[in-house]
Amino acid sequence: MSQITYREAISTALWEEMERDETILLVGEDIGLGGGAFYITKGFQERFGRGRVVDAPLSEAGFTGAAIGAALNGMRPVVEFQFADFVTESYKMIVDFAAGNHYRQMGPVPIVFRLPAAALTSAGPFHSQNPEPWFFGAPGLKIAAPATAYDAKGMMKTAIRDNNPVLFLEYKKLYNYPIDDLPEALRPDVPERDYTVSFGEARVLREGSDISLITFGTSVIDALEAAVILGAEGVEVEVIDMRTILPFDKKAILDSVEKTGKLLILHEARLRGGVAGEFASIVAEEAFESLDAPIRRLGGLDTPVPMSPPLEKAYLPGTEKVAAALRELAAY
Amino acid sequence: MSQITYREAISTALWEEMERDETILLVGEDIGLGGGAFYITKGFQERFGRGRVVDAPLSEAGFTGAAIGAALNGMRPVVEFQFADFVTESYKMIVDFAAGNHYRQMGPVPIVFRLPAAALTSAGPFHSQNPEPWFFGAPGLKIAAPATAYDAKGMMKTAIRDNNPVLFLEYKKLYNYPIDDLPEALRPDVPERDYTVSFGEARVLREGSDISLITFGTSVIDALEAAVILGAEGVEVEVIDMRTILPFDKKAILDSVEKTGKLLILHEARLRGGVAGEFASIVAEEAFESLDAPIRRLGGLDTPVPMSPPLEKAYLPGTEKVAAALRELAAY
Amino acid sequence: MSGTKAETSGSPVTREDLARLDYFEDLRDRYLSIESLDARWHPIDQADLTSDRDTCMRIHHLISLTRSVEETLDSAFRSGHVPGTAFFGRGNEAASVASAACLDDEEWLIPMHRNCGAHIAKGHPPVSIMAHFFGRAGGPSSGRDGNFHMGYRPRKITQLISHIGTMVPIAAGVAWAEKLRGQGRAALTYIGDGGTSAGDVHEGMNFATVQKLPLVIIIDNNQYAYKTLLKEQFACESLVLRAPGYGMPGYLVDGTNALLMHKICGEALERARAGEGPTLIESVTIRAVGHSVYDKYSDYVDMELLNRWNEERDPVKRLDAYLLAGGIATEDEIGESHVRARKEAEEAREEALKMPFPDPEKVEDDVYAP
Amino acid sequence: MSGTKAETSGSPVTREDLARLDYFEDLRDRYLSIESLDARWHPIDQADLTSDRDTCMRIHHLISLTRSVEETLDSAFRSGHVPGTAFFGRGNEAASVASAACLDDEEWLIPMHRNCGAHIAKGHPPVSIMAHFFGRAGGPSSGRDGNFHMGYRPRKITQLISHIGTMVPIAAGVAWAEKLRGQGRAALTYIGDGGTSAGDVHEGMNFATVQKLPLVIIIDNNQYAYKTLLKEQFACESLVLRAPGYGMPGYLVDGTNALLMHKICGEALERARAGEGPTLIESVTIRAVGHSVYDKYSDYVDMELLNRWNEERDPVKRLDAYLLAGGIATEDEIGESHVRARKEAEEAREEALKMPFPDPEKVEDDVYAP
Ligand SMILES: Cc1ncc(C[n+]2csc(CCOP(=O)(O)OP(=O)(O)O)c2C)c(N)n1
Ligand SMILES: Cc1ncc(C[n+]2csc(CCOP(=O)(O)OP(=O)(O)O)c2C)c(N)n1
Ligand SMILES: [Mg+2]
Ligand SMILES: [Mg+2]
Repeated sequence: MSQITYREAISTALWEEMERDETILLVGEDIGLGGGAFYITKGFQERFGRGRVVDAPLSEAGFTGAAIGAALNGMRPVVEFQFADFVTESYKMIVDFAAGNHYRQMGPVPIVFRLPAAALTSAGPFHSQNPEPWFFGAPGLKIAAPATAYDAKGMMKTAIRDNNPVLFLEYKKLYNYPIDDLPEALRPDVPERDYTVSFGEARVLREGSDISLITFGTSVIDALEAAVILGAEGVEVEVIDMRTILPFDKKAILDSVEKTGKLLILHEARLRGGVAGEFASIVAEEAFESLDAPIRRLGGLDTPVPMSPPLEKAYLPGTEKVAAALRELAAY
Repeated sequence: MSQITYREAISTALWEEMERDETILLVGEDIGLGGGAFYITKGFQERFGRGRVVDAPLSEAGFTGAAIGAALNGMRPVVEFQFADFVTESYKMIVDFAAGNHYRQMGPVPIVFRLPAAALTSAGPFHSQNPEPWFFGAPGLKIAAPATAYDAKGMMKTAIRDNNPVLFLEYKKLYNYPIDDLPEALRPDVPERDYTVSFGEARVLREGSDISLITFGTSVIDALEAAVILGAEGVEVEVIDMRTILPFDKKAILDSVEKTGKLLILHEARLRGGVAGEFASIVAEEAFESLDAPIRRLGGLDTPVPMSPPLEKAYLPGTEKVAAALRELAAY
Repeated sequence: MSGTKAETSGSPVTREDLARLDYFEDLRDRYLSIESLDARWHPIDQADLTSDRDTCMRIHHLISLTRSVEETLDSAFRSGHVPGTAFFGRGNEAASVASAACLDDEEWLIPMHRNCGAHIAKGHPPVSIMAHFFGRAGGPSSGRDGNFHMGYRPRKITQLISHIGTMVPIAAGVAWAEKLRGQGRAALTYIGDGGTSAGDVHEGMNFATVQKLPLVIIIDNNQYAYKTLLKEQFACESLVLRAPGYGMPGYLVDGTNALLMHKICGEALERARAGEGPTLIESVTIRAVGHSVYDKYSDYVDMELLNRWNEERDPVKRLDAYLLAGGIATEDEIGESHVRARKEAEEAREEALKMPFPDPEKVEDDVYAP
Repeated sequence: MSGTKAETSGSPVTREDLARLDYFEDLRDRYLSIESLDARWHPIDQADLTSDRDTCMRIHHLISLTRSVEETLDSAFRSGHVPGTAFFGRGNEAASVASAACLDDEEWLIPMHRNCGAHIAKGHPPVSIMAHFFGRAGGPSSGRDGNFHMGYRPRKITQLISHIGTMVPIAAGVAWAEKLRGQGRAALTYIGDGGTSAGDVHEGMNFATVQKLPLVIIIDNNQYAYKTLLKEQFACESLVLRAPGYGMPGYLVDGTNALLMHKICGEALERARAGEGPTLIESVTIRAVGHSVYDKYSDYVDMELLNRWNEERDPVKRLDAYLLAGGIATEDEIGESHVRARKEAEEAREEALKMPFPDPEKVEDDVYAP
């Protein structure tokens, strides 16, 4: 058992899996000699060779396609996008080719797309995006969104061993987040042994009976902070980390809403077209009678992610906005 | 005044606009000599020349980018995708470049992306998709989705004159739909004169007091048919055609729900990640107290669009499924 | 062979080889009298094309079968048995068959939307092809896809997606896996003249050459991309001129000449298997039919030129004539090969038409792999 | 001039020109002693580089200003004034400045992320550049974007998006509009050695050549794409070998030689304005700093080679020496040009730092154009 960073957790999972199974390949920009933009694969090429750890030319569609081709031919590639934003270059490869291949009876496509996602600090419109809305409607994909080092390691292993294409969201902000600064609920010990975390199982980070706060990714930090604030005000907020976005744990949402009767859904991505819309709709359809208040959603503003610090702060759904929304719900 | 097809309406609007404004350019595959896959631009190259009507190489990102560059430099290009499905090739060009340019203070990008969309008949997974979910979350875009020849002509003119990038969904199924087979509400006369249809204004196709049925695109036909069936059963369904998806007419939705208390949202696109989620969430948030029943949504199945006729039929949300959902709502 | 191994080997063109470059100057006007060029862009000596009877007859039968299968599909379409649309490769049967026939059973084929011949040469049974076009449960995608969106896993044939260009990177990836496995196997793919404009093709060719993958890429230059003419598609004199930009050898081949393609593609695959990396082959043919069964192609096709091609360069007729002239087969043997092909295609059609349509109850199955 | 107009003209390479192709064989090992080649890949005669004093001094000042602006930005970053990250073009100032300086005021520049020199040569005021990097309301995007995601409409400079490759098609479109307008104006863009692998670059170059657009494309080959080496990026001997694949002339230019770039790019723009279509210029330099201010580049950069480049090929030093040796300017005049540049950069920094940050109340404005 140990406390390691989110970045180390991902790196460790990749390393252990590559040791275990030689069909696992890595491809991406600058991942070989340089170890990748975030140093996740530092030292991998020396260990596993230039055949299995490929420094790709600057061509996301090309190397995504190559990874898919390798997957068709018996390999289990892990594709690193330097930033999640660039996954749009490979859209058709992922959605039309990889995701649909099994449905078309052409065999499984075991492949992991690593997507360093979401805002860091003033990274601007092209290095801050949350990619899940782009892929959420695509049948055949899975989307993992770990928020802790424990989940990151266990879910990476699950992703690699899964026989379907998995988008693996990695939160840049969490890579090197000082462990001691994390809320307690976000630093479960990370076993040194091999373990996996199942997809589709949400985790209750904090129990509460007044309001359900459904979230994932970077927003779990804001959610927990806001829940503490509301707790001090006498409102018990239940905070749930979805952990996987596809498949998602519908039951966890419905169960919690049944208990609390009030729902706030929170994510960093913009609301319009975001996955909160789906979660909210399901509740409006399947837990309608349990609802004691209008469903609330909170996300990024309806603008590109702006760069300058005051704008970026205004854009993001931070703790204060979460607390304000919770207060409104509590008062309803 | 005359009755023309949806295809003729689009063709006429393009022609008239090109006559009016010589900065309007067309670019796309096979649109010159060949007049395009659906013959929308037949004869245009002869009239307007090879400079303004460009038969592009098979390279969607390239010619979309070129169109954006031309728009930055004073032109108003209209880009034809041969099928809406291929717009994924140009994703970053549209979402990251064109949509954000004005926000970044780099000037307007007046450009229209023509997207022949949705199922025709056994066109299979790659020629049947509804692209609006891919773009719905992108700030800076507009999305038009005309369902009648009247709207198609008037909205194309609006799109061309708009200073923002507009995704213009054209429903292949409607291009040559026999006018006499269309429900009355879908064949308003098309004026020969110049006129425009404003974005963001829904249209009530049929009034009703029992259930609100919100829809757009090809689904308006199913909606109207189902409303007739339900009418015969004594249930008055209000059918609303959204007409534009971005901006969308929130007031029309809320007003109708306030009146009926029950809501079905219908579109051909798959539900998960579809725009119905957004509409439903808004109602659950802003018209919660008006709701007398759970919100219902209906859309395509959560699979790729299958080719073989029995599968495709099962996939699509046809009249029977709509009627069934309405009946359930009525009985609630 | 056009000469020594070195002459056609994988090293990129240099010096005097390239002095022949002006050959290409108005190549497009001269396709009808095309001269095939080797990796150093010397005319290929055709004296040594194979006259091995078994090889010749096998290729002959596969080409004839391809033509029959497509003709049968076309008539089935006209009878309403093909939902959606259909594309045909008439005109490129020789290039498709003779290239894919060079693959071993264990090697992968990554075909495009006109490579019916490649499917057939690689062993995709005509009945499976028909069932696919007919949308039947017994087709390789159980009716979930149609037309040439078709693969066949038992014979290591991938299915393409519609987005043209995507398959070159996919092919590179298939070859990457082969290289890692180290069993000396290569892969073969195709791309149209229109497809060469797609960015993915560039990315895929670049990936394949940088990684020195065992891959052969054939450009099916059939002079049309749907309704778009070559001059609207690229501005270079010939698409083989792209090869040096990736550091790979490029060949220009008369794609109506089956045995020539068999030789050139076979050599390229041998180099690939030996670890010498990819080869680009431009195969010049003509699309002898419309883009799809719905296409009114006389709108934009030079029909006179097309007729001349069909007269002078029909790949089936050319192979018939070659076998006869070379004394490799008699008129009877050739005729018999054709008859057998037509019968095989007809039987496949009948069998496929007996297959049931897929069960709509199962429409939601298999979205995820277990 | 290296010879007659014909010799450097727009027609694609042919015959004996290409016989020189083996020159490229191990070019990458020989970049330090690079020989610049014209469109027919003959060494460019450099005897006729301009010695017009005004031109020389203008370019000198712009190059020096570029260096000063970047150095000032770098120190501002270290002092915490630059939110996010910053990229610098140190090493390519000559190529950036001398190419963009060939544009007329009314012509468009489509720069990439290391073309600070091009911005400056095209008239983007240093204070605006600083304000942009500092995230201030007075910057050209009002703080909505930062780093080299920067354009400047008053001087017809586009802003790039991060997705590398996209700007070549955009540039083609800008040139398309110019062609339609028919006023004899051209456009200029850049792409990195890494960027050449992107499919968009292929699609953009193809579109530009098919449509014969007035566009000059400079490949900024600075030998690194972030941490990726050239041999992992492409397998051809030189990126100019891509030019014939599009039917456009390709030049190889020592990008540390300002006046040579000025001549070659100027001629290419003249051809473009005259309707002769695009030109591809590979400019070889070195990235003299890390990929970004955060990059630990000694991890993967050959520091010894880098030091030699900085000694022998620093573009600022080279121009100083050239002006001095040619008697075009005195040591004092050169020194004064540098001093003025540093002062201008310093003043810009001070002015920009006084500007306010954007108002968060306005964060939602301007998503749509009126
Ligand atoms: C990305 C993309 N854009 C457009 C199309 C529509 N389309 C299908 S086939 C075709 C022409 C292809 O031409 P070519 O590559 O020369 O192949 P050919 O059909 O001539 O064999 C086009 C434009 C497509 N399938 N994919
Ligand atoms: C599509 C895309 N993929 C990845 C990146 C991340 N990235 C930014 S710069 C860069 C290297 C670019 O190298 P090159 O084109 O040679 O330009 P240089 O930085 O050397 O000037 C990379 C990989 C990007 N911006 N866009
Ligand atoms: Mg073709
Ligand atoms: Mg570089």
